[in-house]
Amino acid sequence: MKLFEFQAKEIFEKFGIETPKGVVFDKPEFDSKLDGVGYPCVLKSQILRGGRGKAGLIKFADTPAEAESYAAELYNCGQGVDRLLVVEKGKIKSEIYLSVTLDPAAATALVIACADGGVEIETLAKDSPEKIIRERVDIDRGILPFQAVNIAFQLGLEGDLRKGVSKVIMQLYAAFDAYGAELAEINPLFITTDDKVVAGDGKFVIDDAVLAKYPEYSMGREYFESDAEFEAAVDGIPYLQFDGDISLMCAGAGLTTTVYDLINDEGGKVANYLEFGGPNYRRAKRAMELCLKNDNKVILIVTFGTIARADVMAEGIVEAMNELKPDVPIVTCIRGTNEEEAVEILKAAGLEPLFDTEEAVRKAVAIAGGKA
Amino acid sequence: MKLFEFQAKEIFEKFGIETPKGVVFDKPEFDSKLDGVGYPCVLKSQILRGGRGKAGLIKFADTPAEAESYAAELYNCGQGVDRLLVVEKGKIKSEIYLSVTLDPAAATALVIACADGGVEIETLAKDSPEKIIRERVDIDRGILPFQAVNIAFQLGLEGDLRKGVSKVIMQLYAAFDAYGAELAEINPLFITTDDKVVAGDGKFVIDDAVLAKYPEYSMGREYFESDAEFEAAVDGIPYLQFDGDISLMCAGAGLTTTVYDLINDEGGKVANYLEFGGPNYRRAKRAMELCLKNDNKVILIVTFGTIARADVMAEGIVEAMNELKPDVPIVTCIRGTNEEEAVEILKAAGLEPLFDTEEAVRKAVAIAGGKA
Amino acid sequence: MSIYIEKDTKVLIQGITGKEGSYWTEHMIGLGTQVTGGVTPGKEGQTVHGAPVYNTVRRAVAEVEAEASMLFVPPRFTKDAVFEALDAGIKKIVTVAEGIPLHEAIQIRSAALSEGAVVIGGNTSGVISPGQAMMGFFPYWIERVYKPGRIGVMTRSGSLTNEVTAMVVEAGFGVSTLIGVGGDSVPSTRFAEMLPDYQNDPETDAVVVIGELGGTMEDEVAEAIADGSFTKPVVVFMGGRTAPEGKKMGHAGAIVSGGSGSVADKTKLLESVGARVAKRPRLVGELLKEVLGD
Amino acid sequence: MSIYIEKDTKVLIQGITGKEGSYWTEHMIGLGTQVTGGVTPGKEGQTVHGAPVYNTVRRAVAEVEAEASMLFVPPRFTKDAVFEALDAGIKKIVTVAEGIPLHEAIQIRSAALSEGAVVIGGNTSGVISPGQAMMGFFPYWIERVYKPGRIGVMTRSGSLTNEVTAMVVEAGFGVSTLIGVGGDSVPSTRFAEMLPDYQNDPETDAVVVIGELGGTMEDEVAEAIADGSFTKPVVVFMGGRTAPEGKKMGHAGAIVSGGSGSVADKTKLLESVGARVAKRPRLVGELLKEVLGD
Repeated sequence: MKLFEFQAKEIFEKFGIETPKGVVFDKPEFDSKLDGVGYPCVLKSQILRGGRGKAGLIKFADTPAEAESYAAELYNCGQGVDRLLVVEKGKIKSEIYLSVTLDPAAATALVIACADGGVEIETLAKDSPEKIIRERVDIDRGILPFQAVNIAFQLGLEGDLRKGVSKVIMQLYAAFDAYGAELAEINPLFITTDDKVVAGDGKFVIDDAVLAKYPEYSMGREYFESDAEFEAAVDGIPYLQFDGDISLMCAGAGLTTTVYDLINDEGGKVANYLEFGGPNYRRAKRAMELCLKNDNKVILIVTFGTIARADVMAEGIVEAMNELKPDVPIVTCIRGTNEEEAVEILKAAGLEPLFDTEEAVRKAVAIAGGKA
Repeated sequence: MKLFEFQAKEIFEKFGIETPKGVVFDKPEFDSKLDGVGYPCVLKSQILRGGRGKAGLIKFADTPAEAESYAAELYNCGQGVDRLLVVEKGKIKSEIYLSVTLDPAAATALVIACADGGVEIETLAKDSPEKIIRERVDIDRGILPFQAVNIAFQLGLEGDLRKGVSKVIMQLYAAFDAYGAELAEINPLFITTDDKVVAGDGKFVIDDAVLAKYPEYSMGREYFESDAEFEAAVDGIPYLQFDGDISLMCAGAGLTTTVYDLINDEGGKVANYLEFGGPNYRRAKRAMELCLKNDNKVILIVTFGTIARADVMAEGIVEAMNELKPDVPIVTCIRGTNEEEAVEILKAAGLEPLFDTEEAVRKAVAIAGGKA
Repeated sequence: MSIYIEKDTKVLIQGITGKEGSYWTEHMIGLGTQVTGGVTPGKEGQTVHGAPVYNTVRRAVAEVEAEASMLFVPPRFTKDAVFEALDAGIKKIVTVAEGIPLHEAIQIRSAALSEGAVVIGGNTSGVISPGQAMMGFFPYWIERVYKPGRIGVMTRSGSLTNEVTAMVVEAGFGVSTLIGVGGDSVPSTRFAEMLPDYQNDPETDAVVVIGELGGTMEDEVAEAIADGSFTKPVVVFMGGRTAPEGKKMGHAGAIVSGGSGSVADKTKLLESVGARVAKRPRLVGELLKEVLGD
Repeated sequence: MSIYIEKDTKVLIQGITGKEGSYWTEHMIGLGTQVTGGVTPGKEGQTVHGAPVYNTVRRAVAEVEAEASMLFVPPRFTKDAVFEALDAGIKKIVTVAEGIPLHEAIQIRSAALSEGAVVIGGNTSGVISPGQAMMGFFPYWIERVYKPGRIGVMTRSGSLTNEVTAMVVEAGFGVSTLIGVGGDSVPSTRFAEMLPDYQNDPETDAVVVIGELGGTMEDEVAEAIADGSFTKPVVVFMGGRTAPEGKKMGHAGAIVSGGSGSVADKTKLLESVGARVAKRPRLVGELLKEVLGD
């Protein structure tokens, strides 16, 4: 689970990393006294998408009036800004990129740093890969001080700054380690004109597999871009929203992305992806319900299950159709364990079960395009 | 630093290990209401020596009157009992030995367990070494649950008891690890008649090298057997008290034990050992002061220093003699860096410096025996 | 022949008395797998489908032969179970659990690497040498997928594997050994690390890799081809060719990619070293015919 | 010749700009030691007695040759400094610090073992090959102790080493290499682990072991003699023969002993395999004369 900036910064503070003085407001609240933060200030929309700056979701205000005006503008920009973090605008000398993540190939933790902070790491990796510093950390042993010192020297730092940044590296690693995090990122890490080292922005991704240990980050609507995605997540059903008109109920991430590709190849567009395999193969009704929340023209069901039995899935689909009475056609391509029984069940319910994925895709695209 | 039983149990509780309900009294306080502990109870003298049971320093009381009487007896037994831990007397089915320590050869932590608890591990190791279970633990990785499960099965436990003891093993290891301890021992670990797993006694030794991290265990007189040992420890001077009449100011633990052996070989007896080498080689006056607290007949100084310069030590000794005016003779055998200068300094002060350890020992023994 | 597991491989089942463990033990034996024993703490003395149950892996290996261990253990106990097997000297371990905590997955892979063990998973159906033996849950009775033959298959997926393998079979081939390295973002063993075994297996003619967007596992396969350590034909299919940027589609993918992780870039790299990349599952069979001269 | 360090060994000094580091660097060079560089963070560009200083060990090994590193680093920074040296590929490390936290000492030894490095210390004066080179602080100018010769010396002590070695020299011998494994309860390298080097050194005729009560390091020497892996004469001296039970005399000793750890038991064991045990330091020289036929 990706945390909001203000939550990431709370964790940083807990581990001793300095962050700019700030105050959080929930829509529609705003008080230009800023709880003493002072002016000039920065209004930062607390949403989970990247690229907030470019999207105009971060505003600089010199006066209370300006701040009031920006706050209103952000709350009402239509991009789901329900919370603002307002921070003091420090005097910045330079910006550093710093993160800790995992290296699956090397089987280590990995500290990544770059003296050119403030831009996304993907951009850095593309434009100036030679500037990126990588330090592998044995995950049982943890980071050792000399590793942080090496990074700081490679960043070109000296004296107190070298010590300050080394310390932040150790602290960031400690936070990453303590939470079993997927990613702990400070970008930018500010070096202020008075040589303080301050986390200007923060990204913190907690591994979903350990999330239950942190009830303070319980799943809320605010973490999702749409109601359907939130509802699906609450039900434990992987779900992604797109803007096409073909709803997918597929089994397995690999098969789903493949069907997604095939639909695009045929000129179709996907409305949503929904995982109907794994532990969810008995939940056809709930899955179909979620698909029907979309403004779609067809539901395409493609599976090739092993444990997820084809006959059980087919029964579930028929039951769901009887209860939900969908007003869009349903195309099925259900294979795997007990597939013969599945075919009988679907046929008995009046469906025309297909057996070939490409054929099923073509049919769904044709229906969506009004050609079938 | 070896902690008192009640302190060890506080740590156990902190890590989730159950201990018998208890109350601590400081001499001369005692209240037979026992803060609700109830009767029958056990009065346990809080001293650091082993073998308290045999020494009569643990008493069982069935009534408040009995408890009052035992408390007075223990406070006044002349063995320095200044504190009592009074605990409920549980109904015990069996007793287990359990400890975590380090294995210097294997470079691991080591869990030791034995189904026959309640006796000292040294005795167990001698009498029934085949009953001792050893499980090595990678210190970076920490103990894994399967290791605790293996130990519990080897202890012959089943069902809930197996689970309960496995859990205590994990918890004891966690305490050992968190404190960087030298030893964490529960002996006996009670299995009660209602199948609870309870730490009946506790020993916890914190590595002196990390003691500064735990100000709650600051060095007090109570941790030492004599005033001189306490004073020396406060000054950072290794010191041991014996009951002979030759005080030793030696440099280095190895040389000191050697001189100790040579004195015994010659029929002499050591009053105290005091480390005059290493960081203390400039502290002759303080060292001599501590030696003079003993009822000794001679002070024997043997060194063979490298960094600890012989001339500096000699100067310190002469200065100390001038200031303290000891009323016992001093025998010196000071060698090493700048030994020639040292000889001159000692001679100028009227001493007869020796150069051979065995000769020096013989002289000191002769003086102590009234033969020189 | 086959790699990793064959009909004589002696397999232990950790978590054998559980519902899943017991069910799939029966099927593993049904295919011909030599299940010599099982482990469930507290259940020593029982038997499951003829296999004796022990309290610990140490106890099991003291009593029966076992060179491999199959784990039917929930994700949060997987690390412990893997280390227990490693501790007992077992070098082949398959774990099907989905959702092993990432930091623990790193610890598992790190330990496996340093002890020279090959841990397969998590989040996989396991490993199967059709017609011989399996560790995992494959409905091996579905002939049009699990047909014995001379094509090695490696995959990160479940259903997609069936989809693709069915095409391999439809094209007239069969499978020597199918290895599901698992869909988690930190698989314990990576595609390229299994290539030497396929290279040395005289009964594997070519390898099909079912990859995905993200990560660098397919790039590593390209490296092994490029440096000449793997010389048999390779056919690759990857889903996610048209995936929109920024959406986390498919599995978590690698968290840190060396390259861009896009299917387009991977395709370019793989084709540059001579591997064939199929745009659609059906084409996998066609390309196999081409490279093997039908 | 000699073991561990000789006149051509290239040595780095970690903590070279400190008071102790700088002082003993001068003396190390004075004896002939090849000090190729030093490390102190933030002091890169300086030189100390001619040795260039670098910010990190990685920087140093990139610029100068170094196969060994001498640490003048306080105990609580020792673990980090040792790992920094290991990380840079250095396999010989001497650390003099006294009071390294025990758990960190275990981590140091564990890492050294797994990386095939030999870390000497802590709480030692170091290693010296008299007349050639040293890593540590030995007043090598005291001729009656640090005389070159053909006797290897291993010790846990400081002053006692001088006492005993003086007797070796007085008896007409000299020292090939003296290794202070250190007086801490978890020495990074144990007596027996240095024996193969002494065995292979054509210029070492016999080894003197200066042991103590507690622990099992002397027992391990006995084992190496018993199993035939060490065949040169061994003379042992141990302090603490008459130490009273229950008092922690001498060094911390081993925390877990396999045997009783008493000098009497060790003596019995050592003599049973043919080692000679001297009751007093003076007798070490006499026994050497006996075993080497004078």
